Amino acid sequence: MAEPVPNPVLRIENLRKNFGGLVVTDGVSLDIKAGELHAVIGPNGAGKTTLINQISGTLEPSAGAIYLNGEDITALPPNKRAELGLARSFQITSVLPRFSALENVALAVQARSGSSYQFIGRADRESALNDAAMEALTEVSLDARADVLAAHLSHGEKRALELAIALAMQPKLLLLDEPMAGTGPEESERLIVVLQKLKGRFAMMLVEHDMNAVFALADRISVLTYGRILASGPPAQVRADPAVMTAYLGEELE
Amino acid sequence: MSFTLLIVQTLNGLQFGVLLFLIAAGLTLVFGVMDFINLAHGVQYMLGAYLAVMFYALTGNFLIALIAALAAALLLGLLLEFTVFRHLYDRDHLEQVIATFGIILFLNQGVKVVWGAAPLSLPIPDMFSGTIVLSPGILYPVWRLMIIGSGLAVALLLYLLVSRTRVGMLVRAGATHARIVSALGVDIRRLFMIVFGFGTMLAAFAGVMIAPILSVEPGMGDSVLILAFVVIVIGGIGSMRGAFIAALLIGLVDTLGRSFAIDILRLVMPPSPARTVGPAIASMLIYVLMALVLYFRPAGLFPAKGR
Amino acid sequence: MNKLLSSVAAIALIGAAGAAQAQEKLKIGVVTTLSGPAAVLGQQLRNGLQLAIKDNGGKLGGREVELFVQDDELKPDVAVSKAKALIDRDKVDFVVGPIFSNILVAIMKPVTESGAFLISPNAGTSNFAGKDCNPNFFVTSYQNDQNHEVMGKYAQDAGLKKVFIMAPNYPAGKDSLAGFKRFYKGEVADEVYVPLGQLDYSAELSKIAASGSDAVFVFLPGGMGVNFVKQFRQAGLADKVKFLSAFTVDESTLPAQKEAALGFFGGANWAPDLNNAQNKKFVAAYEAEYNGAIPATYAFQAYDAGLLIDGALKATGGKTDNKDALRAALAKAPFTSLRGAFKFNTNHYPIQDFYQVKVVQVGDKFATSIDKKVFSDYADPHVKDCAMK
Amino acid sequence: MSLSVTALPRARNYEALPIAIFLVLALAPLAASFGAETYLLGLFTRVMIYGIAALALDFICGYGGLVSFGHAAFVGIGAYTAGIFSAHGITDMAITLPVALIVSALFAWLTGTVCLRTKSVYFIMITLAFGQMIYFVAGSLSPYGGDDGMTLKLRSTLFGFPVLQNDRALYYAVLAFLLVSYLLLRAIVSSRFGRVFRGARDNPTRMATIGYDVFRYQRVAYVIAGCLGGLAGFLLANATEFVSPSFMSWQRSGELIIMVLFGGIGTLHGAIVGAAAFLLLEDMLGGITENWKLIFGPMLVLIVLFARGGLLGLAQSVWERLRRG
Repeated sequence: MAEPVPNPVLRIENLRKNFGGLVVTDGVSLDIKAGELHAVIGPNGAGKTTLINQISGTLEPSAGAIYLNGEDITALPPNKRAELGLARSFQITSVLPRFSALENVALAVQARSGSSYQFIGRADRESALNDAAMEALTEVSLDARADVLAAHLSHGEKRALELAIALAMQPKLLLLDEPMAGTGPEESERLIVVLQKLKGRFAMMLVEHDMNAVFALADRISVLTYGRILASGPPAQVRADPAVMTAYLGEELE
Repeated sequence: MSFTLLIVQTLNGLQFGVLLFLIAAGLTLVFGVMDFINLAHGVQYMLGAYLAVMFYALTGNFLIALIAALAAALLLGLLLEFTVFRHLYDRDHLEQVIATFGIILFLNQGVKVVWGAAPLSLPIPDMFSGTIVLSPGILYPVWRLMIIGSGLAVALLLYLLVSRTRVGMLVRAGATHARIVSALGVDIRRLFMIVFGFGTMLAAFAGVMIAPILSVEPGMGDSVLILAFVVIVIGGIGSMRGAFIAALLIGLVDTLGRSFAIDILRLVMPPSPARTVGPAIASMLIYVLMALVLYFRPAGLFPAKGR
Repeated sequence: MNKLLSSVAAIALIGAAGAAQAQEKLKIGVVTTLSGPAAVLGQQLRNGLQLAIKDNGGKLGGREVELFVQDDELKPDVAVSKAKALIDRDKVDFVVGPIFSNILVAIMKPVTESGAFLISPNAGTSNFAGKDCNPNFFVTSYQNDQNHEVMGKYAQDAGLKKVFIMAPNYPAGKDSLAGFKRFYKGEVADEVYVPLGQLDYSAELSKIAASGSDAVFVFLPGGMGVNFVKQFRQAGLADKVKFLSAFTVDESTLPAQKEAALGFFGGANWAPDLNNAQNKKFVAAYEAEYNGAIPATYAFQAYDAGLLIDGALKATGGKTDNKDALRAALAKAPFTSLRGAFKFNTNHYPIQDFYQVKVVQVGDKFATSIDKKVFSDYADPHVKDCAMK
Repeated sequence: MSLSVTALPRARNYEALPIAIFLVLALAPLAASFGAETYLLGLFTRVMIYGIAALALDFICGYGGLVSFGHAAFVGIGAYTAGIFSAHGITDMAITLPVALIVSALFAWLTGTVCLRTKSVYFIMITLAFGQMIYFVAGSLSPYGGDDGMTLKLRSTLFGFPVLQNDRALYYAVLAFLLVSYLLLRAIVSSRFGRVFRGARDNPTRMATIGYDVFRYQRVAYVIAGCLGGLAGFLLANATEFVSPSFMSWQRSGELIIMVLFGGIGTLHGAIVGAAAFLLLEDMLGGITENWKLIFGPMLVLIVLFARGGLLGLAQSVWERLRRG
């Protein structure tokens, strides 16, 4: 296993989750440094989304602990974790379909700027919120589609929108759950460029099947099979790991 | 509050619970498999009772009336399914509620126009009309035992159908993963019709069985409908086992609550206020029970997985 | 449907008679319950009044009648709205109704404050007989407690030792049991209040059986009574425990209760077989008009309400504009009631005879039958609280 | 279960229609004075009162996805507060109205805390449960008429003046309350708070991961709706001068849902149209035949099957078809 990193943004200790008799997360420990992009790969059913759900707080772990910037967040609800700087995108696109792209992002800005218990005054006319939201949309090249309802965006645009929402939260850690899933090659290429641009600004955990993206972006890679970490390290080291070769990567890389 | 009285009341609660189960079973099936809130389910119960009264008047034979009523109720149910309900399956719950509420208004009034507003009745078949002696001086009507027996038999039959047959397998799968079932190439429309028809017959059967005890009148399905919803929500929507247990629970709590609430309150307050407060508390009990269950288990006692 | 037709027929009849005379029509509003399970009572009320008008050749007090029937849906606020419609839109001089006490309480203010007369052919609460008595309010039925008092008196006179009493948990139910106990001084095995609209009495029946009572007294109107009577019979109690009741076995519920109610007792101010020529004619006419249904007290009291209006208007020469004269005429009760002797007390509630009635079979139908007179010229006790003299 | 996304931007008639509705309501008494004034005033007062209750329900239901089957409970609580005070001779609405609102708010806060733990149908049923409980409580209040209900001796006063005694004054007071409720809810819906509340309906998980405690926002909205329900009840007690447990039966809660859907859910002014349509139809059809439910029932079915978006939706599609020729 990798060396413990001093002051990691995220530290997971011996995380365990079982549904009845089925163990989905089996003693996972993992660190993410500031500014690092840490990719988690593994075959379908390895427990990657379950892991992300536990980190973001939509799923309660059975045992183990999760620390964000040294603070134990294991028992916090998702909204508290978000307040502490944790943002995520979903594997199955999760935006607000009845809101415009701009409003989707503006809501994320609103969460971080002032009280939301304001009952009068039109939120959609608050320029401070809209400007910041527009900025995030521009970063993912969605500014031209700001006024389109999220439900009417293309699949790739929705993935970009998710990213913009996460950006607007000015996260300390961003969890990306298969951002390339279901997008065409061109859109994937564009998303890789966007992520490359963002790299270094905050820590990221990337769960992805698209190996081109993973090897183009990751600083470190952890391989997850059957809920356990099989190997962890820089891309070159993981690529060379014989256990990984046989278990998973081999066929796919050849 | 003697021991025999407790036994009699427990039997009464059981009988009420079994009746609720017959109605709730269809409701939870239709809801669980088709994701369809059918408020008109209570009307099927009422129609069963009215049809039985009508066929009994024509034939004078309870068994024939029962069978004919079930067949006619099934036909009417399928007619409704064909003309209205099937267009509602992919609508949201609110729209289903309103449309089926419209059906209730129509059929309640329709029944009044056809059969009159006055309550009607169905006699108990002669061979079951007596009472049996539970203990000296305490009699119990045979017909109520018949209801308990037939209800339990139906429950057993349902259990076998759901756990042992292919349709049952699809129903179970449908309750948890409706999309997957339709992806398997199953004719979902036919499955829905079977499930719906079956639910209708169960409700009608409950109506026929209770008609000799309760008056048959317009709107008789409304209060039962609400209770059936309470049952399936406590049990967990789509769960047959949940519906069965919740129905018995509600039946017992309601019956025992009604008969002993005042006596229990009398222990802590004077008889006169106890008589006033007692019935109110007794009526509230099942709702309190539901609120408690949902507070601790927001998806009912036996939540269907994947929902 | 036949009811709709008959009301159309009645209107047609009124129209035919109207051609002869050009006098303005007398407008009468009816507030009654025509939806829900209680509709059967409301229909009896409406039918009784319509029959009274028909028997008078479409006229009351010499004036043609235009009837406005409103369904109160047993919702007090709907009733208030419909009563206001009758007063204000239809400009009625009389409102006849309702069946239920809670509706009466709700419509009393809007109707009587407008100057119209409210004639109740059924509901007669104690407050309006006593401290809240109202000069524009007349009752052709009874004070609500009285039928229960009849049964209490009977139970006392018959020397019953132990009686189990039961009523729905609402004000009329409490009045009912209080009325029974006013005259019955023996042991009360238990006093039970059930929720209004309860259908299954299994719990209570077991209690009755266990209590070892000589008799039960129940007040369970409408469908409640149908269920209770059937279940009482099924539980095998009918042969052991005497069945006393009020508003529980009558001609509105007997078609469903049938044999199950045979021999059961009720308290009433009238029965279809009350022996006078006018009453016999009424019962026969009602049966002929409404599909062979036997009239219940609701119908006869509404018929009497029609006769009351007729008599009072004859006394005023058909005029309704002088309210004081009309009120004085109404208070004299200038008509021959189907029940025989009848007059108004100072609170405008009746002074009349009361009977114990018994369920009998008449051909293939069932009806109540006069068994024994219990009170003569009986007045309610609340009149002492009424300021009207 | 498709989202009716297309129904959103209808900016043009968004303004014209509410203005028209309130104009009609403001002028209705003038028309009524030509005949049957008290009756028509009374009927329209009832329309507006149920309009307030329906507005509140549309707010949580149409914008927040919280289908409450116990909303009549709040109407009952408001009505009973007015009634009980009146029975003790206190009629000044400077006291009674705030109390009615506070009691409604408390009830909403407490029950909301429990109800909002559940979702969809479970939410529908648990709100029903609380509605039924409060219904039975009202029926057992024998000093206040029990199941029969009781008559109010006097309508509410303001600082000792009988400001609502006149039917016309009551009418305009109710109209003012309706207007204020409507404007308030419109403001809330588009405010920061309203945006969060609406977002919570679309995707509660997403809202939580952005950093919103969805439950708390929903509970505040539930309290707002409860208060407005209480206001409607308070006014209903004054209008009918009567309170009764039947104000809070589950059938009434169902009727409120019908009103909301009837007019067009998620539009606010649709709720007012729905309340008017429902009550006027009830009145008119009831005048035609006692079997009016034979007509009304199928109408509901037809509205659902063929007029998505309620009467407003129907009107809009007819209008658009006409414009296109």
